[in-house]
Amino acid sequence: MAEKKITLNMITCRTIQQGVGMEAGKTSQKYFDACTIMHMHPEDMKRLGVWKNTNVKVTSSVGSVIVKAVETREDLVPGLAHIPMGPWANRIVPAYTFSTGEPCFKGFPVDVEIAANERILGAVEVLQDACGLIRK
Amino acid sequence: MSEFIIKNGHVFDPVQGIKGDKKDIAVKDGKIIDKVGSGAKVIDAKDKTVMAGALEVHAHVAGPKVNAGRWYRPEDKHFDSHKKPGITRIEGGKSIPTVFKTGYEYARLGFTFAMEAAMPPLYARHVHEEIHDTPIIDEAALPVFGNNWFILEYLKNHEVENTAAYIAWILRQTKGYGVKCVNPGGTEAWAWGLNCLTIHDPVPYFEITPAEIIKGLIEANEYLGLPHSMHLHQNDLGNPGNYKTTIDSLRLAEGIKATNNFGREQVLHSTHLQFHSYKGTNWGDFESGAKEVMDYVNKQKNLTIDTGNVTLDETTTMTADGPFEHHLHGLNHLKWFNVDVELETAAGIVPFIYDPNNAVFASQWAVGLEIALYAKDPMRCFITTDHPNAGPFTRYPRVYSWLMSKKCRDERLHSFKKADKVISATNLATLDREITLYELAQMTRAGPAKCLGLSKDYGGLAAGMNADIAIYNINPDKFPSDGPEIEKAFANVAYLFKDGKICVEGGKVVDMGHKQTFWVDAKVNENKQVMHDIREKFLRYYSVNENNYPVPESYAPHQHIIGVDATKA
Amino acid sequence: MNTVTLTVKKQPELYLECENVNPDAFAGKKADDIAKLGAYQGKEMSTVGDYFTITGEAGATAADTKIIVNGDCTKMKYLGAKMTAGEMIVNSACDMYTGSWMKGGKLTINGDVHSFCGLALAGGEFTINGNAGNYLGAAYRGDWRGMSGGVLRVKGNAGSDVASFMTGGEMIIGGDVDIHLGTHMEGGKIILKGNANRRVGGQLVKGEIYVFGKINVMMPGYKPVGEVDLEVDGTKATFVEYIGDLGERHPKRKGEVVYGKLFMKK
Amino acid sequence: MPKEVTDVICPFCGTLCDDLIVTVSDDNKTILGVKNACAIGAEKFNHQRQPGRVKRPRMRQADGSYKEITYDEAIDWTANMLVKSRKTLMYGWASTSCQAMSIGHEIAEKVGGIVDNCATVCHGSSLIAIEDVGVPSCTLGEIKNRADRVVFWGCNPAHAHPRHMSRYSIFPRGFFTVKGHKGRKIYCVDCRYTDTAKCADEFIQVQQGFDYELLNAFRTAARGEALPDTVGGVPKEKIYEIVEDLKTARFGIIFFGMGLTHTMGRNHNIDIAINLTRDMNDHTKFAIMAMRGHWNVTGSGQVLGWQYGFPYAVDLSRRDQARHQTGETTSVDLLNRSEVEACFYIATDPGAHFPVDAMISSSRKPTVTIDPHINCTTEISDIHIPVALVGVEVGGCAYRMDNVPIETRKVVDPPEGVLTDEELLTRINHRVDELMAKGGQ
Repeated sequence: MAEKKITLNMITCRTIQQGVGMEAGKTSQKYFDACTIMHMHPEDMKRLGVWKNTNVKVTSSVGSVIVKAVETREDLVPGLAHIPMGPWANRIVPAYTFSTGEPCFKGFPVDVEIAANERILGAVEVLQDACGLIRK
Repeated sequence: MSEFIIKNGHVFDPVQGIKGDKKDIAVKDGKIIDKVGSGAKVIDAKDKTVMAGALEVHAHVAGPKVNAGRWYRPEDKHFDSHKKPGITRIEGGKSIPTVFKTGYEYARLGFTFAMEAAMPPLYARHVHEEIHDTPIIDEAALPVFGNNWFILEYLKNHEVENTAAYIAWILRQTKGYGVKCVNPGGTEAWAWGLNCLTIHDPVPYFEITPAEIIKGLIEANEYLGLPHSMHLHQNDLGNPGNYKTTIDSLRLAEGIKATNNFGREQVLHSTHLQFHSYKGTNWGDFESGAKEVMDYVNKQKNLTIDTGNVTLDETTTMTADGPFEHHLHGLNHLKWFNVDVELETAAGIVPFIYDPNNAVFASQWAVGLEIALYAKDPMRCFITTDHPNAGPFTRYPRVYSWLMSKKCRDERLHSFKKADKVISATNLATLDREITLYELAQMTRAGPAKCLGLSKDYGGLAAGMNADIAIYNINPDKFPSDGPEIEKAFANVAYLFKDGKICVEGGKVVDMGHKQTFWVDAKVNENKQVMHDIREKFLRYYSVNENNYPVPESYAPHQHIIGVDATKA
Repeated sequence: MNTVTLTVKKQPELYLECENVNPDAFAGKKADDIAKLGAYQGKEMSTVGDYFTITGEAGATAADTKIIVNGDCTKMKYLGAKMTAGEMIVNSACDMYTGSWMKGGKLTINGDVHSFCGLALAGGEFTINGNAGNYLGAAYRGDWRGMSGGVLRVKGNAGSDVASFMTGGEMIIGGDVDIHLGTHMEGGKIILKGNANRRVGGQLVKGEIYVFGKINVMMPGYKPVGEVDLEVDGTKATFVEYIGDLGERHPKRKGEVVYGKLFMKK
Repeated sequence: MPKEVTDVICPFCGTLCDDLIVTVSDDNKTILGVKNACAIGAEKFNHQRQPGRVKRPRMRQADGSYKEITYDEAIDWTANMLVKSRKTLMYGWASTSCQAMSIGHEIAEKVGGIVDNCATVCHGSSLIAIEDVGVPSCTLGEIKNRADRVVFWGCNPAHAHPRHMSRYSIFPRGFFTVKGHKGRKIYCVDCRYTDTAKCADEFIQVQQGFDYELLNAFRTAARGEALPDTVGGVPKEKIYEIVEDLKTARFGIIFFGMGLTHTMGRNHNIDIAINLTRDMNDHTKFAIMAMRGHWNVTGSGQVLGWQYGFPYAVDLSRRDQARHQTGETTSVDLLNRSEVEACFYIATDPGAHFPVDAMISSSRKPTVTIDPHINCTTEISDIHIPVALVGVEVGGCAYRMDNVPIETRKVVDPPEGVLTDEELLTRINHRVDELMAKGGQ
């Protein structure tokens, strides 16, 4: 029986696809495709009852973001999740730095739930939305 | 350009043999001339001392290790970063000043030239970026050769001509000034965690000894006829008993004559000799070896030296002698920085506190002063602090006060916590000599200029020479006997002329001058072997391409290129 | 002892650098002169008088001067920093560098303090009747000389990196700490009444840490060597004694290795 | 006739490959092809020629849209913002030349800026650690020529520095390493089985966030002391075995990355890794190196170093002194605490790489962003000023991850009328002078 919501330990890292996408342009499809995904362990996907390439809502102590759940290529242990660095990942990265200048990019708890029908925002959109710059 | 006449000053100029006589100095278009017109601006130097601008022969002021020493020591400037009123930038750093502070402080002390003592060729672009940003003073840099693979391979077979051709190529690529050699062989051994502590220890794999490297580099230097001689930081620095290795190394220069068109007479400059003049077998029975070493130096006319005076401060040691810094870190456990540079050299950094309460450090202080006081020919012995190793260069005025006043140095000596131990381990208490202003001009102006092959234009006040002039608030007829007063007088010049322009007035920087980068362009016969070896090494072993190795022209917008023709028929 | 009372009359828009609010800067000054001392917000230079109402006057020396600060000081940095003598009481929370580089005297904060407070404390008594942030009593960046003397007491919790590079003195924390307590310590004594998250005494060369509560994850470089009955800050109890950090260098004394010590209350 | 430019430096990552060959059109306007580059580097050169590039400054309007303005207008607006603000965050610099940085610092010193670079969210932790305990390191060529033990700890060059392994660390044959890969033993320590781990001889999976404990265990094992049964999920037998093998190295190297700098403990993870390296030097020769990200983030640290003595987070806001305190004068902390009044971003994209709360704070302040392309930050700024791509359309000095400086090459002309960073900053500097002479602050 799948759980409605699972808690995972989140790390955000560079990937080569993210790097290529970044150089192709922050508004490019390549960048969008590379960064709007969350790598999960198959066991965690099973636990949540989510199929590959399904949108999920990821919530941390600072906010939520919609990304697409994918099965990891670079193996994770169960309980660990990974979103490539970018404005989507940073939508949920806690800004607390322990007075070192470095926010909590790696190793913070997130809740994950299925959000199959929710739209993934664009790179600029996700930031403008958070900053209240989108006129609704 | 404006004209100046410096009137009524007491002039000290070893070039013309003037020993404090009142003499007017005329300046026009950046040069010293015999006479100026009536419209010349008059600088009143009454009751003041007039000397040429001083030349720093050995200091670590620009480049990768200097900068690492800066940024990895935020605590060195946390309370020591200030902007003075006027046109200057923020000045930071006690033991390793920023580039801005370096330029201003040298100028305020009366210096117009500084030699960066160790430039790793691979990092030459970095060295020149810093030189570019250092205001006022002219600078040059010595690339290091003593552990370079090309040199080790050529000198193993005693190929002096190839060595010379390679040196000429490096000088052009790096805009370098001459041949520096640091812990020959020992730094290459350090790449495997080893060292060469005598001049006969073989270098791992390369089957050559430090002695062969030293001698070969002296010969190659004279083959090229460079303005400066081979500049040596010897093996076994800083260890008790090293004075024997020091004299052994100096002996390698015996019988070699200087060959050059620059008026240079020495074939070997041995740097920071203080660190190399220790007797004893450990820090417990450590004694000064300054007398033995200086007795030898005084006899050998083809040698010059600089002192490396310990200033008894908290400072930052840094040297291309990688294994030494590792050793030092093992002693004081302070943060250790090391970088090994492919095919060329290495460098290490460790903060260091020369605590006057410690008998060893107080004795090192004494050894440095002894070196200068034993020197019979002040034209061959130059005052340095091996900045920042034995102390920051900003302490020169204090070093001068110890050398120029017996009272002053004795006060310091007798107030050490372990004065008895220091007095018995060294000879300083027995020395009465006081360095005169004329001798100081020899040790800081005329001497270094001659040693660097710059005596035609620098280090003196004769007509035709460059108008680099320092005027101090010192009346030689009433020379202060009090240490702090001597210090104060040397710390801030009344005026500093650089290239005939007033850059410092009343201790205040008023003009950034026309800063130049000096380098030596030596022409040699086409050497296919060396060019082939260079191409091969870049293809196979370097991590940068040969075409990205040279220092671009834009890094040294104001170049003073000294040409040398070493082509042979 | 003369008393100067400062009352906040205006809040800074950014953060105010109050490096001139301490007994040493006030010594020998009347209210008018104190009002003229500099206070900074970025490049804007204003004065202490622009932000505080000042009553009373200072003693001739720092030792004869007592300062009481009332009002909200949450956005004020450097209060009591570098003081060498005298007394200062702040009845508010304070920002960074409160009591840093303090050499003597008595500083009491009746509220919370932010990070970098009590840096390199060398002497005196520094009491925080609230919680403290990160890097409490630690060394300034790059320095190997952290807190070297004096007594630093926190009533509540403290953050991470507390007492890094401590070489002497005593620190007492009433509540809990986050990660990295006493890292690189080379002397001195830390008493922690509450719990520590993780990484207590990492890379510790010398010194003593007493923990009354729990440590979430013990450093692998610590080894239990027995139990001792001790009286620590007025509490008698049995403690398990550990030596460490066994991964770090340690000095020798008369041929014996001197380890750092960690005492965990049973 | 198209022509080939050789020995081109790749302005992407800290590996700073200098062997690219770029084919350009005969009018010097278009890049036709790139050889030797990795996928990311190639994309950077290729992106230059894409249509739709912004060629003039843009200003945000009340309705959220952007309107084209002249360079003069943008420069004037920027200079006014800088002169007026009491404390300005001047962040970025990692993708521009050292020459441009120098001008930027001059401006910062005049207007009271805080100069911070991308290390602040990248290897800032490493810089703190080096400030605390130093670092024994070497140039990349040393690794190629000598290293026989290579440890990748919390870094993934297969993704972040794609040519690192082939140029320097795993595969190349060097002077004393004639067998190349076969002569080296490669370890990878990570919480994920990364693509780099797949190239390693041995993978050690550490529990996320337990690097400090594991490194402590390595040091403890190296001194022959006892260990708990497992540390960070690694059995003690394995720890002893690896430590003994590392001691037998002729020349060992540890490379580390964001896996250490971003994880719990941050600088301490690097600090203790450096101390392990130092310990190893009691047995053999060992070095350690940060896998620096941006191609010239190292350069920014160097220039700040020689001008002010601090590698990043340099607070010049008082104008009469330089200060540095990570945790206070670092960008994210300044934004979190709203300690600045204006933001000036150059050659970086904090909008994509800072946590959102910091950017929300930023978006409420006057902001200027200088970047060749539209990015996340430009779209929340008041002004976006486009510039030439450094390393592609203009040269300039850059520092590799091992601090080796390399002058980058210009391969094509920038779009007509587009200024370089140096030109733009020089003009802002002049405008600041004019405003201050007129009695600005």
